[in-house]
Amino acid sequence: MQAMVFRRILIGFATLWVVSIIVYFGLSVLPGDAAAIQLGQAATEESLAALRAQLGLDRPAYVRYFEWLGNMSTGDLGISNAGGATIASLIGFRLGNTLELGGIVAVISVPLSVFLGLAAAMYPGTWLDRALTFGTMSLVAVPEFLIATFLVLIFAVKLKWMPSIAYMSGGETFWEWVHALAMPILVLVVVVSAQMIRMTRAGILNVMNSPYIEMAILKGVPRKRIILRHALFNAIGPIINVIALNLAYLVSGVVIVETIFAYSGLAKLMIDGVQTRDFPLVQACAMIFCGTYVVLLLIADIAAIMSNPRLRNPK
Amino acid sequence: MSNTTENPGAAEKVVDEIDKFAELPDAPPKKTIKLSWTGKLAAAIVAAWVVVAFIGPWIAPFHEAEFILDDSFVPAGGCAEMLDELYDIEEWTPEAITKYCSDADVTLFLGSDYLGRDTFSRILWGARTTIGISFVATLFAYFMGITLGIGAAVSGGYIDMVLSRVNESILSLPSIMLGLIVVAALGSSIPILIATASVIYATSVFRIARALGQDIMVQDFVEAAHARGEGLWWIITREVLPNAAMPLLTDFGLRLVFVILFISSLSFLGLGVQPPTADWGSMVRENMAGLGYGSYASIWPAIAIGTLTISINLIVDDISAKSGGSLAKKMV
Amino acid sequence: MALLEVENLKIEARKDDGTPIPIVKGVSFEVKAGEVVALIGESGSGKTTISLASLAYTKPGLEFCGGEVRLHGEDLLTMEPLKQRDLRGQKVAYLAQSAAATFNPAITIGEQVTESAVLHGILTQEEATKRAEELYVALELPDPDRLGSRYPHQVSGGQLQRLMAAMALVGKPDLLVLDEPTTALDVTTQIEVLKAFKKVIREQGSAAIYVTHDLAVVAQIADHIVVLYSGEVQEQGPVDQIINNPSHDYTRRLMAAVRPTPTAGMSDDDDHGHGRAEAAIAARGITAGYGGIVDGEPAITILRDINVEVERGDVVGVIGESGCGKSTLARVMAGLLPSARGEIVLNGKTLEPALEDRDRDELRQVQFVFQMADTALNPRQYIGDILGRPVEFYLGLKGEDKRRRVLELLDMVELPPAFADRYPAELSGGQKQRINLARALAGNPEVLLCDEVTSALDSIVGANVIKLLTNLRNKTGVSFVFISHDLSTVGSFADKIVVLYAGRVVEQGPTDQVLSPPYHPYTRLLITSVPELRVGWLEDTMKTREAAAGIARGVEITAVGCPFFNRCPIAIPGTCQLETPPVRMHGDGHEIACHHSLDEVEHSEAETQKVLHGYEKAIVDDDSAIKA
Amino acid sequence: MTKKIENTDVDYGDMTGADRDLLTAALKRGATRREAMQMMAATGLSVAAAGAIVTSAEEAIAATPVKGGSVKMAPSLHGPDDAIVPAQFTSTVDYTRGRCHYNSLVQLNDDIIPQPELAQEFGANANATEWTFKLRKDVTFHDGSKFDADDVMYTMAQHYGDDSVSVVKSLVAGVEWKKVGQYEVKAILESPNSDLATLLGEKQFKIMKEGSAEEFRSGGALPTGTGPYALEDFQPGVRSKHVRNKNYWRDGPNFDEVEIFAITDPVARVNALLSRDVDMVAQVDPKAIKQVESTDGVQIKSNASGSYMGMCMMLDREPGNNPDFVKGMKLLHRRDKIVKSILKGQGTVGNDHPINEAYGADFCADLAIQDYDPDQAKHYLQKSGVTGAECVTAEVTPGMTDAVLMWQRECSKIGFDLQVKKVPTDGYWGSGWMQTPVNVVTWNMRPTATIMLDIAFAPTAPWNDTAWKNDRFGQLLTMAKAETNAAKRHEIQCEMQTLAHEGSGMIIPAHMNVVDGHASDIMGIPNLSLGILGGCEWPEFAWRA
Repeated sequence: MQAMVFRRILIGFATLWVVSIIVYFGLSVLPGDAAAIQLGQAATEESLAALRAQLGLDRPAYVRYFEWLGNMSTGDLGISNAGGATIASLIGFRLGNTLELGGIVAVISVPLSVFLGLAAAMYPGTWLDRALTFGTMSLVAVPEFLIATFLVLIFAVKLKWMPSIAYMSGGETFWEWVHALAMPILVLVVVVSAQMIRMTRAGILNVMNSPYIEMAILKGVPRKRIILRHALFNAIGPIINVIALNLAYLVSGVVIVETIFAYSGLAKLMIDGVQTRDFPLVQACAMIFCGTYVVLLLIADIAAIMSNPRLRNPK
Repeated sequence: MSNTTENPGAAEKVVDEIDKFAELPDAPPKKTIKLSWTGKLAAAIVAAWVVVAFIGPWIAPFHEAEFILDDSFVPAGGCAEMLDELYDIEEWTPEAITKYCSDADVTLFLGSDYLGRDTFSRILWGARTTIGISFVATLFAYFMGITLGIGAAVSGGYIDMVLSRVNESILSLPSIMLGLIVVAALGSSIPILIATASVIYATSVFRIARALGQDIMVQDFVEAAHARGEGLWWIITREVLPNAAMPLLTDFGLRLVFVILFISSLSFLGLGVQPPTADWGSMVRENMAGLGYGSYASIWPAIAIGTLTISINLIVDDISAKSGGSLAKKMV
Repeated sequence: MALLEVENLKIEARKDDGTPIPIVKGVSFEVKAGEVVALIGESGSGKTTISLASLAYTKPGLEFCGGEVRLHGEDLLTMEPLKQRDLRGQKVAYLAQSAAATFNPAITIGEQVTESAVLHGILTQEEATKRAEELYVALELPDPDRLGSRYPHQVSGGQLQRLMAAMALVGKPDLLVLDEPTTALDVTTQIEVLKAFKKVIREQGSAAIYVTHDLAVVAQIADHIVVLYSGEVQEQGPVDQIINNPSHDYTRRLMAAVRPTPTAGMSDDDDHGHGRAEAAIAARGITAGYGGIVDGEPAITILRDINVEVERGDVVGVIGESGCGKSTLARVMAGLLPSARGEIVLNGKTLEPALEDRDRDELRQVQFVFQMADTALNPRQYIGDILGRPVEFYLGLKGEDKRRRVLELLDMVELPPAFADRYPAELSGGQKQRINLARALAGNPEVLLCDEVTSALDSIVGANVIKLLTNLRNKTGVSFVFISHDLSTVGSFADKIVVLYAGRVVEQGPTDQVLSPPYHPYTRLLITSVPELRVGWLEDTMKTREAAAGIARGVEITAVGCPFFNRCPIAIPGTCQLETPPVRMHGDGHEIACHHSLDEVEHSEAETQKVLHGYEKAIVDDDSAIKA
Repeated sequence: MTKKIENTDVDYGDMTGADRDLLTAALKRGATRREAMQMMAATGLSVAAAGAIVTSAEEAIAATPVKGGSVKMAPSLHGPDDAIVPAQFTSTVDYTRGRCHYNSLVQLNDDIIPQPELAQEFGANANATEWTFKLRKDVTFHDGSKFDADDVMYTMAQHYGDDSVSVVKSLVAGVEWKKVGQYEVKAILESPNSDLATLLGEKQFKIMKEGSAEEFRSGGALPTGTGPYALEDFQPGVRSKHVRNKNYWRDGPNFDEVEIFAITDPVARVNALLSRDVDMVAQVDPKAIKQVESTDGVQIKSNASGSYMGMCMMLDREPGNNPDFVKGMKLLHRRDKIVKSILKGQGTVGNDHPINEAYGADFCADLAIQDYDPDQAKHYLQKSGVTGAECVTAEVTPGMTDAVLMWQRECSKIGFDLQVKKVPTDGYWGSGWMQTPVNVVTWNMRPTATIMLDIAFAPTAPWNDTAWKNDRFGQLLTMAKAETNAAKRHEIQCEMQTLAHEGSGMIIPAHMNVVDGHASDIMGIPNLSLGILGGCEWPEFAWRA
């Protein structure tokens, strides 16, 4: 088992490394560099050259890549090409924001989705199941930004219950904080839960074909126990996997929600970084996203191993 | 042949005698795919949209880029007498519509968009763009994903490892981010959108195809072909692919939905299909400002997206999600 | 009043268009308290469906549409769902065919065994655990104290099958439903499982419904037999009457398909005129296994130093329990698994170990027939294409020639030409197996490697396939390597038998010689394990065999010594487990690998018999004690 | 559109927001009552009604600012490249923040006339080659240190030298700064420039404390200014928070606290205003104007400005080197429709040169607006022999793409094949603008017409974006810079504008108003057109009623 986990960790590092290459050289083919973007319409050749020299962009891409790799391995994320702040200071705050939002959404949506997913699987074909299936399917099939905009129009603009943007001045109490984040939380919970409910239900129903489920029925085991004890323990691997993917999404994929609610998160930062050709920043964000993905899936893998007696107790 | 033992001989005799006890089939004949009424309705909706995608531009009253009215967000039923002869209507109230449009030449069935173009025409035109791009992108994604995925499954070893790592890396990056980088680098034309979406979604297809490939590769009939001395090409195309087709096909539907949503999201960020080409995602986006005062200009394309994607999902669910449900219904 | 009365039971499936397909067509029978009723029939006869009706259950897609199933006089089919649930596991308990699949892999054995009784409130958890442990002891399961905390994958298949019985019995049900509980097991394992079942059923005093297609098994365990065909009762009556005096044609046909006891002289031993001088295919000094090969030793060795020759036109039967390396031997011959050491010789020419390196004609001459026709035929190809491809591939025939050859092949395996346009799913199991054979024959091979081709088939169907093979051998002169765990099948068909144990040949020689003394102790175990169609055989065999070999133990592959050491009744401690046994020749081509001289072996057999007689007495006493 | 403005005492009657603001602007600029009445009459109001309106408008302007309260303002763009060193200011969020934190030597009033700020007095010599700035002596920085000429010298030095990263470097390239006394500096010019003071009103010339840029760049404290608010918190791309500077050197700002954070998404920005989560937003999407106007408690602020959108045909290459092609293309724009449909009325018709009414006296009103004449266009295009072209466009300003698309439609009507290739805005300035034969551009309004023409139309200008090299234009420009006589200047300007209108490859179909939104209880936002919300001048002057 340790060997399996160790192997997974190695694979994770390999993935991170490949990502760093893809992102670095992917960015270097973009038209315009940080200096050109920063100066924009106001660029002249001298000012471009001056800014490039100041940012160190006059050296070849591969040199900068290895320099970056070296710094990265010592934990130094470097300095932003745009604005000159350290990447760590830019990221730190937003990473906190992202984790706060993602965390609270996860705390709400994971138990909710697992509960509803199990409920739907427990009573297949009933109105509850049909309503959940159709409802979640519709939510999954509609663009996220539309859901967000609708909810803003209803709850923020018309009813004025919640703020339309997730803006915090700092120093809020917990409830002020929750209130400020209410809209993005709501939207993300809706979007993420829809996906997880579906997958939980599907994961359970997938093992429901097994002979041991039929055996449980023939032993007179009540449905609640069939689902919670017999099916869930066998479906837990795929379900945890889906949860991990959704959590990774909460860290890296919420750019649209961040845009709509003007929330300063990491995804938006990376988009800004691409737009300003701020390579060190984009690179650092990409590493964080990839790292999150790798770590979450690793945890999911380990959880799957732990939940599977075959892997946990070899013969 | 002479039979010295008694029993086999007896068996032969009995078998010959008793023809009426034919070998019984193993199980009731396999069920063919059968859609529930929701599935049938969904299939009809998808079929209708596909037809619209083909003939939309011919049945649309206007060109997608035609500026019909000066007024934006005119409600459904608004009208224009002739293209350049415009009403100067302060507000498109229901009364105004009745007054001006009762015998107008040209009626905007679903109202006008933010630039005064005909929403209905744009939805009809947009069907081609949206469905076309997504379909072609998904097709390419499948082509790439299956080729590489099955290739990795079949070759194994070093090739499999490298392909899987690169794939995992792309998969670990948020898709919008990748889309953004590519579109920023190469601009946002339809071929580039298709290429971007197909590369991004090829990663998921790769995973599925690889897993399916690995499952099928250990099946006896593949081993039989292998033992016969068949080459890799035959094994992939004749033995593995036909058996992966059904699960891949249902996944195709879901993937198509994701591609539609992905391209809509890119449009939301201003990177999707570029104007004046009508695309449902962009239409939702560009008319969103009208939502605030009751214009449906962004609702119609949203409904178009929703009906299409939900219908595809319904069909896929109908085909695949039956598994397990039947036994689950036996629970007490 | 009988315990269970089934009266005019009708069960239907529905087609897509809603038209019903009758599955069970008005079946009536009854089970009295303490009685074991066997439902016997081939697959498709509705026997499982009927047995499940006694739990008020149908498989999804089927529905009750008439008749009554009364337990203690109360109709189960019209009962409320909640009462039906209480009934299951409490009054009626079910034992499924494959314990490996029916045990939940994520839950400990103890919890699964006691679950039903605790849930129904019959016993508290402590009581249930205690009772389960008693049952483990009664079922002769090893390590009863700790068995409950283990997971299903940690115990063997035979043990799981017995654990399933514990699971069913823990709630003291009135009726047990046993659905083919021994079909998936090796003969050696089958015996102990049967014995355990019989013992606990008798001990617990439950009535039982025993579902099977194997009359020989039924004869050992049932009091009453119901013969089913196509959802209808053909004949029913007490076991003696049905076995000794079958009145119905179908019953007779079932009886005919029962595997005969392997004895010398059962095979057709005439010379087929193909000449015996030259080996068609031979394995010389083969060592093979999985994982990386270092110095001719694979990481996991399956076969060790195997020498087998298949003479032209001969049938060589390879037997042994699961895990002995029978299939591996065939795979090495086919080149699917390159050997680590040794060589495969075809018509005097040494073949490359891996099939990738063999040329097409060499591949053509050695054909592999897979065990499961279900999975060996590509479900997405027409039969015509499945057969056509090797025709084209090996013989280069195209168009009309190819078509003609395909039809010829179908005819050869006694199937109508129309089958060329069907998909495998539209064929029955036996028909699929015929196609599987036809495909192997398509290229006019020299050698057919048949891997357990009848094991997954019902007895009648299996018998038909054997008959077909016999015909083919005579018609085509192909040599067969016939792999089976079933000695009676091999004995009836093979010219020569190779007995494999734990990757080594322990005995080989002409069929008659192998099936007559002196036996290798392992061969003897196999021979005695084949059930006979006679009431009382099980008891007789158990008495003789219990001491003869530790049958409960699994096959263990060892690098040194005799692998059978730990099961051998005449093992010589200090020698057998350390030294590789010498190969002793006995007559023309009959080899036995044993440390004992052949005389000693024969002598020891007599000795064992003596010992056994004493044991038999003890068993009888034991039995009478139970009865009392 | 009838709408009563509840929160003010002004009854504007049936006026559009633009008219309303024009009136207010006119009055603030010091227009006489008669002039204001004439303006009103021009919009079709009766004299009596106009009189009432002008009266109430005057009253509103006279209302006394109220101190206190906090305000949240949301511009449209921010990012990790948000700057705090003025020389690197590039966006409205920087400008607004800069206006809170710093002061300039001079400030521009609503009529773009430089007024004293940190320079108490300033003036040029007769031929405008030497400018003198006498500084205030009573000014302290936020950290308590005294402001003097050294700080000015230090700030100005930021714009010179090879390693300078100033974005306005070129504007002051020929100027040498000299410290004359502790509170006096001189600017000595290589060539005359009568607009230097106006130029110094640009947002990048804000004064910071000596040495603070280096300190900040080396990881130290944020630069210190003298502005009306002290910086409490600054996170690039997130927000900045400013609190009232209690020791401000003049009457001082009205708000206790100002928070500035951008909302990039236009729909979200408007929603935030509608739900009153922010008090002011910059750049309201034309599509959303109607929505804001129909919502109680918020309003649009629209200032006519000289900003423009343009389509550039590069004259130094195919097909722009063909005069008939250029001529034909200029005839294919329905300028009034672009203003009405695309800009939703928030703009003015353009005349293919960059100057409009917003530049005041320098605008040449006599020059006739370029015709829309497809027949003529077809004639010229056929004559040119060019049958197709590709326009590379980016949404550099809202409506740019739509205007290009309308152009495309007009082209296709007369059988000319204009391909449109849209690229993202971020890479556009380096790869599209001035690189491709036909592209688009937008320019913000500059303080004076001369500066505007100098930047983008001078034959030597690096940003001459149609490669139009006209020597006569260059001579006129030099003359205009030195000319101090208003009438003569106008004459020169008129000739320059005519030349650009006729000769350059630039199509300017429309000038955009600066359209912002704010809560109706925010009063006193200036009307300077050089940027959002009164040229970003609001922090010191606006108040909450």
